[in-house]
Order: sequence, then structure tokens, then C-alpha cells
Amino acid sequence: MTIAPAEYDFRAARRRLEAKPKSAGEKLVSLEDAAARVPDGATVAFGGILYSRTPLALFREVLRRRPKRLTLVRNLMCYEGEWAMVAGAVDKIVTAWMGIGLPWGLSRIMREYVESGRVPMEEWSHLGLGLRFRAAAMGLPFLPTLTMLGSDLMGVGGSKTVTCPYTGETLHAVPALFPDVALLHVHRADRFGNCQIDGYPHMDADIAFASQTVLVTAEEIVPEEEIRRHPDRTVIPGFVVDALAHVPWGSYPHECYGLYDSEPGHFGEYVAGIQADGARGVERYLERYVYGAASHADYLALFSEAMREAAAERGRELAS
Amino acid sequence: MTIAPAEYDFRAARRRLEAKPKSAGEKLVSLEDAAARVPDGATVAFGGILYSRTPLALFREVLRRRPKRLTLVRNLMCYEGEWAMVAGAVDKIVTAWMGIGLPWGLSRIMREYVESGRVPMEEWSHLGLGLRFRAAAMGLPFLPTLTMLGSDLMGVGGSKTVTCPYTGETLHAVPALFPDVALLHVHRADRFGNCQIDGYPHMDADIAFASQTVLVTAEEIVPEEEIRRHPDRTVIPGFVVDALAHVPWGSYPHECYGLYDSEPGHFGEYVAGIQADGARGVERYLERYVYGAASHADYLALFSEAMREAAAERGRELAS
Amino acid sequence: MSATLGGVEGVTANELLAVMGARELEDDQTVFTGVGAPMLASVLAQRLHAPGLTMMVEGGIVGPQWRPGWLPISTNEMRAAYRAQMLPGITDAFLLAQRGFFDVGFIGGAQIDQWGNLNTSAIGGYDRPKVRLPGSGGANDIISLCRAVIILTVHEKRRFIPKVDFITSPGHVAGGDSRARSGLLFGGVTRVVTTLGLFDFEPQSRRMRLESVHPGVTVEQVRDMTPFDLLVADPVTTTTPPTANELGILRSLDPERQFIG
Amino acid sequence: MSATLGGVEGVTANELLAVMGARELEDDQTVFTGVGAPMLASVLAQRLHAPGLTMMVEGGIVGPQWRPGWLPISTNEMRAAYRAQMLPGITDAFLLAQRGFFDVGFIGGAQIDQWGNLNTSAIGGYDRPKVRLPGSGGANDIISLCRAVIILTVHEKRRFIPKVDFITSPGHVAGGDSRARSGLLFGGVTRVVTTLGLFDFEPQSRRMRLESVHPGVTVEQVRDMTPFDLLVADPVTTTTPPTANELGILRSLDPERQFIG
Repeated sequence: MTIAPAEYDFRAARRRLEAKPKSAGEKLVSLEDAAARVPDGATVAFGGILYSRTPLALFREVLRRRPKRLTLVRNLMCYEGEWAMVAGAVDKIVTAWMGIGLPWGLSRIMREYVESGRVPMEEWSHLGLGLRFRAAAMGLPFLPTLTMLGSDLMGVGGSKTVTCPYTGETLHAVPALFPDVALLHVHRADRFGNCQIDGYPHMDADIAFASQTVLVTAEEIVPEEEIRRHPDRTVIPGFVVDALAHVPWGSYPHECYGLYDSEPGHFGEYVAGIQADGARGVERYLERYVYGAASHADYLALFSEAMREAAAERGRELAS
Repeated sequence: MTIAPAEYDFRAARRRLEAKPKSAGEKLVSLEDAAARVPDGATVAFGGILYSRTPLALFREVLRRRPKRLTLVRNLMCYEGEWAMVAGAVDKIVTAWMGIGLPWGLSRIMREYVESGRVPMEEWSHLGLGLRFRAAAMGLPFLPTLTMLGSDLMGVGGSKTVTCPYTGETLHAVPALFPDVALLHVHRADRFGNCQIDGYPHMDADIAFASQTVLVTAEEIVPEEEIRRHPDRTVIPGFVVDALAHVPWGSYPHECYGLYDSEPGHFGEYVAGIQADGARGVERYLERYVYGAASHADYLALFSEAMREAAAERGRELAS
Repeated sequence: MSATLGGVEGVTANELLAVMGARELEDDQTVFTGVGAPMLASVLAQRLHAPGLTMMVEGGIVGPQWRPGWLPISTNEMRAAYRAQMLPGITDAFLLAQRGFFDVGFIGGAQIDQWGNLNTSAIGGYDRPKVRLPGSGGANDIISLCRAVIILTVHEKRRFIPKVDFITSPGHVAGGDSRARSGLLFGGVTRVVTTLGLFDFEPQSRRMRLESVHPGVTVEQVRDMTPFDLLVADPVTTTTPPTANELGILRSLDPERQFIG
Repeated sequence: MSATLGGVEGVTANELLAVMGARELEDDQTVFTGVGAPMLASVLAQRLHAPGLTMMVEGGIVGPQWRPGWLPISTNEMRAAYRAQMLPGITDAFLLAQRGFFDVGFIGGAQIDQWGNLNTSAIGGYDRPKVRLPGSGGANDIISLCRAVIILTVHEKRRFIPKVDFITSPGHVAGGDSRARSGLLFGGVTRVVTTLGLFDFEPQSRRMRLESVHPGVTVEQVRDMTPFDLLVADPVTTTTPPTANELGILRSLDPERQFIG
């Protein structure tokens, strides 16, 4: 397995970006309109990490459109990667790690799809993949690093080395990764797409700057004034964003820092379904939570108010 | 003129950093104790930019100790560079630009010292020098970039190029710069040295991570709890900081975002002194504001309360 | 310069540059703007035909809305950050330019040569210069990294020279495709706006070419003030004089005439 | 494993690893800690002898003070960020490690070989593996970039193998100076802490060497559970059993025994 030249072609990526309008204007659309901007065959990068600030509402809407041949990129890929496998939406996973977390064990779905060769999994180290986004965000074809040297991960994507022209040392040249689409979920944005994140920023800003098309959901749409009052909280400027949808609880049952905690119990039920029935368990989950819930409101109605209130209470307490 | 290998020797810089304690403990010292940590011959990098958040109180205290053979590094060097020239403290200036600003014209002091060959000025582009700090902050000997290519700045420091191993393109390899000492001024810190900055962050964090010794002054020392309540505002963690002094108005008459505005009138008087008497004007300024003011309190007493109150009022209004 | 700069009584050089510069910017563009006249031109364009223009200012400032009467002296001060949307830091601001996010780079004048190269470093040799100029600041980066670059400058004989002593900020370097061959894969200087007229660069040689003269200025006057072999478009057009609306808004932004002179 | 793990009645494997791991950390150090037992060990050390220990957690979390009863399941969640001092982002957190800011990297076990190489990627070939493991996460970066690296793992025969199929996270690679020759200029695996004893790496060959056994464990038992030619220090010492204080504090951190088992 090796990376394709289109992934790190910074000249072509820049030409595409130059050709795109970078307006300071209105970005608000419906969740459906935002999701419709993910074409079949696209390389799609996710914001958030593992079960934190995952753009789940947006990705569920993408899955409802029955996409094909996606390449999904996420440093710590949670169960959204399993959904895409079972839904037949994904040709390749690019990640540093895939699962939910220690208590839920190895991903049986990942094992089934990867071991059978149906979906290749291209593995990078956490920093290695982070630097692929960073290189692209900086408009570069590569970044030097020490990480991954000496490991067999160097061979997975076809990593090359570069010699420092000053010191003569050999460094790993991490190739840039310019995704076609970024899916992000943030705490707040104004209608022009200026985005603010509370707590840990994960890799969202690099992913936004690296990607050709940037789709964002926000817990809250705030007046322009609120952004301008705290410009040092903004992490993605409006001219980078293509479409913005207002989606409270857009990451639930994953967490959103300070707003709501994750639901490990929900993960447990999901995994129990797989332990009982394998991929069929995921299909049933998708029927109920993805295809069966026509709108985000329908989806939220599948969780009790009390359960969400408790998640919000824990979220506030943990960030205080 | 070429850069010295010690500037970009990332192996030696890392070994020095490894050998240094990185304690989570107390960092509070007096301004005098902090300034005493700048040895003769050191390469000293300044936080802030031009007349914004310059660590002026700290540098005045450094000058009171009559240092010798310093190399001063700052992307936009304001009059503190002129002070060092006239004080005989500086062997070399590394910068992208030197002056105060358009209304004050070309720096006559810079012209006098640089044109006569007394103090060489090593010029980089703004991004080029920023990337020298960034490379060092990342623990690398160089970073690739497009900037400075095609210009005669490539020859000033002795820049080399690097070929991308994926695309074959030639890029400028900016050499890292690992300063001996960083001088920084921030809005607030706890006594363990966890630092927060409001408004524009300038290059302070990169400079802190790049430097062997990090000296900080803060407008306010806050309880640990306040840092832990807003960890997403912290830009430099305590284990990076060697010494911290509590210095309200530590950047005045330069600005500190949201706290006080700069004093263009003061710059005008300073420049008028030079227009009248050349370097002698700077000497008189140093006698009054640096050597003649034994403490920071003595220094502040040279400005009227009303003037500082007005600067604070403008500072609040401009950031609201 | 005459009292009828731009064909309008009482217009100053900076007013003319700001008005002519503002007209170069389009709505919904992104502009990386340097200190001085480019800042005036950008904020004027915002108030005229380009409300959706996003300014990036060198101090790491995105989307400010400057306050009339409080225009910034430098790109690194609170007046420049007034009502900003984001403050990403200086290095990261320039890296966004390297990624290709800025439609226009907008910088002020200096010594400029027939290929649009700028010298703001040193006249008469770098190490022991006759005149040490302040340096690049961000001009080198803006000219190297933005998609299109517009230079605004007062048109004086001492500023326009055949070949600069030192290329601080590369225009078309030695002409032809030499800029791209130097490794600058993107962008390039597209336009020079002066107090006498508007210039572009002839596509093959990449030498400066007079496109338009301001009202009341003749081609011969421009040639006289340009000590190199200036190319001249055929025909040369004449720019529209600054309008009362343009001047009125500009003057309302700087009521004490601190910047417009 | 016996009911008297570490020589103390009722001690679980994770408790033993946490206690023995905590003892490896010193006050005023910086530790980049991975998920699982290393997190338990770090927070225990903080509450014991190392109040000035700064934890960096992979999610981009500096200096948290975790809340008893609310220990984090992952390195990327609010429980892990509880009372943090700074949240710099994931890439920047690892870049601080690359700069050299972390005295200790602390990671959990997997398949480990005699040179301390870890495999968490694939058993039986990468492209069509017999077992696809979850992947590196940040383990490769921690092991590559920190000054000293400590590995905590349950000591099982299936985990200790002569040579891993796939090096996800490089220990001493093929021994000798092969790690440095691969370009990893800094750091290296210094210590392995298991449920049976403590190990270092012999300085020349860089092969794993038994230093100490936990109370009640014999060298022969360790050899039996280690299917490669294990070096053994002379003499082998015996570790001090977990103390009531250590266990008491550890158990108070996880009263529902969610992590300690």
C-alpha cells in the first residue's frame, strides 16, 4: 500500500484553493445541504478525536445519502468507521488507531473488514498523521520529523526520508494530506462561519486549513458581535468555511467539552449488539439511529431527556 | 554573514533541554533575579512584536546589569534594539525589520551602527524568522517553506534549499534558531509559570519552546485555580518557564492588549532627542529611564498617573 | 505632484493611492494588507463596494473593522485588531498565505525596479550599506505567497530604478519565468498603483507596463519620472478621478488627516 | 497470577503495575503518559512522592489533577482534562515531546520482543493480517520522542516473543545501536515493568534483562513466561511489596475498581 501523489500534491491543492471563493459572507445552510457536499469517492477527514467532539450528526446525514468509495481519515477512529464499513461506504481507512476504548476491546468489525482485505487500513503514528494535516495546512508537500523512524509504519504508506541540508541528519519526511472534505463540529460560530472551540482543540484547525471543502456543525450560532468580542477564541476563520449548520447535540453520544459528557453505556449496548450478531448488530444500529431517524430531532428523541440532562450536568461539572 | 551551526544544532539543543529540570514547582522570583539569568554573549529572543507586549521592564533590568556581546533577535525590532546598540550591549541584531513605525521614519541609530559596520544586522523575512523559531520549537533543524526564495535575503544568513522527496520541488529550508534566553511579557501566570495571553499571541509560545532559558514577566499573578478553570487560555506551560516576575505595566509605554495602549507621544519625544543629538539623545534617555530608575516603581513614577490611566482607558476601549 | 492630483483639487498623494488601490479590490475577496496606504485602501474598499472583503493584517489579525479616527499606525497594535474576528498569531497568519488563502497581497512602496522587485533592505551593498533601510517586515512573505500582489507607491524618480541593488521582496526577479524558476511556484506581482497611473507587467518579459494614467497626467510625464525603459500599453486609458463619495468616506475614516496627509 | 500478586493478598495485576510503575517516576519530572496502567501509575505517583510531576496526556492535556472516582477511560475525554493547566492540541503536545520536554514516556503493553519493540498493529502480515490490532495511537510517538521510556505490561507468554511481526513502536529495533542508526537520535526504552518483575536493557546488545523480581516470584518463573533468551542481572533483587499506603491511595482513586480490576 502506498499513498497516492494526489494526497501530497501541494501545487494542485493550492490551485484548487485559489479557484474557490473565500467569502466573508453567509455560510448557514441546513444539515442536509451541508451533507450533500460530500461526493462519492471523496477523501473525508473528521474533526474531534475518538469520542470527543466527533461530527456525528453530520456524518449520520452523510450516511443517509448512501455514499460510496469514501476514504475516511481520522487519527483515532471510533465507531463511525465501523458504520461506514458495514454501510459499504468506505474504500480505505487512514488512521493511527481504531476502536472505542480499552473497556470495549478490539473492534470486531474492523478485524472482519480489514483481515478479509475488504477495507484496507493505512496506519500512521498519531503525530505522523497529525503532521500530514499540519503540512497541508501550511501549504507544504511534506514536513520533517523524527517520529515513525525505526518502525515498520514507515513502509505502510511509503514514507520517504529527507536529509537536513544544514546538519546532514536524516529525518522522516511526512507527506502532506490534502483531504477533499473536512467534517467538523464546534461549540459556536457566527453565520459567517467564524468558529470557536472550548477546551481541547484537537486537530480541527489543521484539518480545516488542509481541506478543499470545509463543512461545520455548531452547537450554537452566535451573533457576529460575540465573535468580535473574543477574537482570541476563534480557531477557524469564516473565509475557510464552505457550509455551516446549526446542530445542538451534534456530537452526542460522544462528548462536547463543557456541554455534555459521552455515554459509555450507549457504546456498551452498541458493542453488545456486535458481540451477539457481528456486522448484523451494526446494521440494526444503523437502521435505528441513522436511516430510521429522518432528522436530527428524530435522532435526539431516541434518547431520554433525563439521560441527556445528566450528560449535560456531567459535562458542566467535568469542565468546571 | 552566515549563521553559525550552533544556532540550528537541534541535537545539542535537545541535550541541553534534557539536562534541565522541568519542574511543576514555584517559579516566582524578583525582576532583578530574572534579569540576572542573561549571561554575556547570549542570544536573546524577545516576545511581543514592535511596540506590542514587549518585555520592556525585563530588558531595562537586563541593561542595568551592563551586559556585553548579546545577539538580539526580534522579528520587528523597536527602540529596545537602539538602546542596546548605544549601550554597547549588542554584537548582532537578527530581525525582519527595525524602527518604530512609519510616522517616526528610518531609525537613525540603526543607520549609524549598521552602516558603520559596528553592529551587523542579519535580516530574514517576517515568516522566515518566525519559522526559525517554529522549527526550534518543534525540535527540528529546519522547516521547508516557499518564502524568501527568489530574494537576496537567501544569501544574508546563508539559507540552503531542500528537495521534496515526494514531489521533487525545491523549497527553502529555513534553519532552526535555538536562542539561549527568551524574554517574555504576558497578561497573567500562576506562580508555577503557567502563562496566559489575551488578544494576539504574537510568537511568544514558539520563542518559549525554542529557548534554553525562559524568563517571563506577568501583569498579574493569579491563583492556580484561575489557570485550571480556563486551561484553554494557557499558551506556555509552567514546566517550560525558568523564572517568573510579577511586573504590572511591564510593557509600558508599549501596549499590552486590553490593559493599556502604547504612548506614541513618548516615542515622538524619544525620536526628537535623537534628531537633536543622535546617539547622545539615546544616552540621555537611558540615563533617565533605564539607569536612573533603580526599580520598576521608580520607572513608573516618571509617567503621570493621569497619563497611565488614559492609556488603560484606551486599552480597554480598543479591545472591547 | 500638483494641487490637482488625480484631477481633483486638494487630493493628497495618500488619498489618491487609497482610492485607486481600493478600486483594485473586489467584494468577497481576501486581502493580506501591509502597513500604510494599503491599509487605507483596504478599509476604504470595505466601506465602498467590498463589504465582504476579509482583511488579514500582518500582526496576525483577521477581519478587523477599524474605527474611524482610530486607524492603526502599525499592523501590530490594538487599533489594527479592532473588532477582529480571529487573532491567529503572526507565523500562522503567514502560513495561511502560503497555503493559498489570500486572493490579494497588498503592500506599500519602496525602491522598485522594472520587474517589480522591491528593495527595503540596503542601498549600496548589504554588509556596509550606504543607506540601511528598515528591512522586509512581512513584505517579502506577502509578495511571495499571495495569489495576486498589488503594490501602492508614490511615483518618485528615486523610487523607480532599472534594477534594485538588493531584492528584499521578489517581483518577477529577472523577468520571464525567472520567478517561478527561483522556486516561487505561486502568485506574483500583478499591479502597481502609483500617484501617476496604473501599471501591469507584460506577460512575456514581465517588465512593468503603463496601463492607465490618472487624470491630468501624460504618458511623457510618467516616462520622465520612471528612469527605466517603461513599456506602454496601446492605448493607454485614463483613470476615473476620485469621486466625492470615495473621498468623503476616506476622509471620514481619518478626520484628523493623520494618514491621508 | 496468584492471589498473592506482589506478595500481598488480593492485589490485582493492574494494582501491582500501577504501584511498581508509580515508583519509577520522580518528583518534578515531566511524563507523557499513555492510556491504561500508565495513567493509573502517574496519578498515583502524584499523590505519593511526586506532587511536582507534570503529566502530559495524549489528548493534548497538560498537568491535569484527576478526580477520584472519575478516572478517564481514554486520553481524549473530559475526565482526562480535569483541572488541566493547558490544552495545547494533540499535534502540538507531541511536538513538545519531539523538542525534548518529556523526561519519561510511559506506555502500556502489547506484543513486546527482546529489544523492547512493540506490536499493536497486525499479527501475521500487515496487508492481510491474522489479527488486526487497533494500531499505534500515540505509542509510536511517545517511544520515539521521550527521553526515557517505561513500558508497563501484564507478563503473559503470548505477549513476550523473540521478535515482533511488525514494529509499531520501536524499542531498540534490532539491538546494539540500530535504533540510533534508524534516525531515532534521542531517548529509548529504558525499563519494562511487568506483573513478574522489573527489566532493563543490557547496554551493549540492548536486549531485555531481568533486574528484579516481585515478592514470591522466582527467576525460573520469569524465564518460563518469557519465550526468548532473557538476560538476567547478577544479582537479581526483589522489589518491595506494594505498601498499604500505596494500595490505599490507589484504591481511593478508583473506589468502584473500574480500572484496578
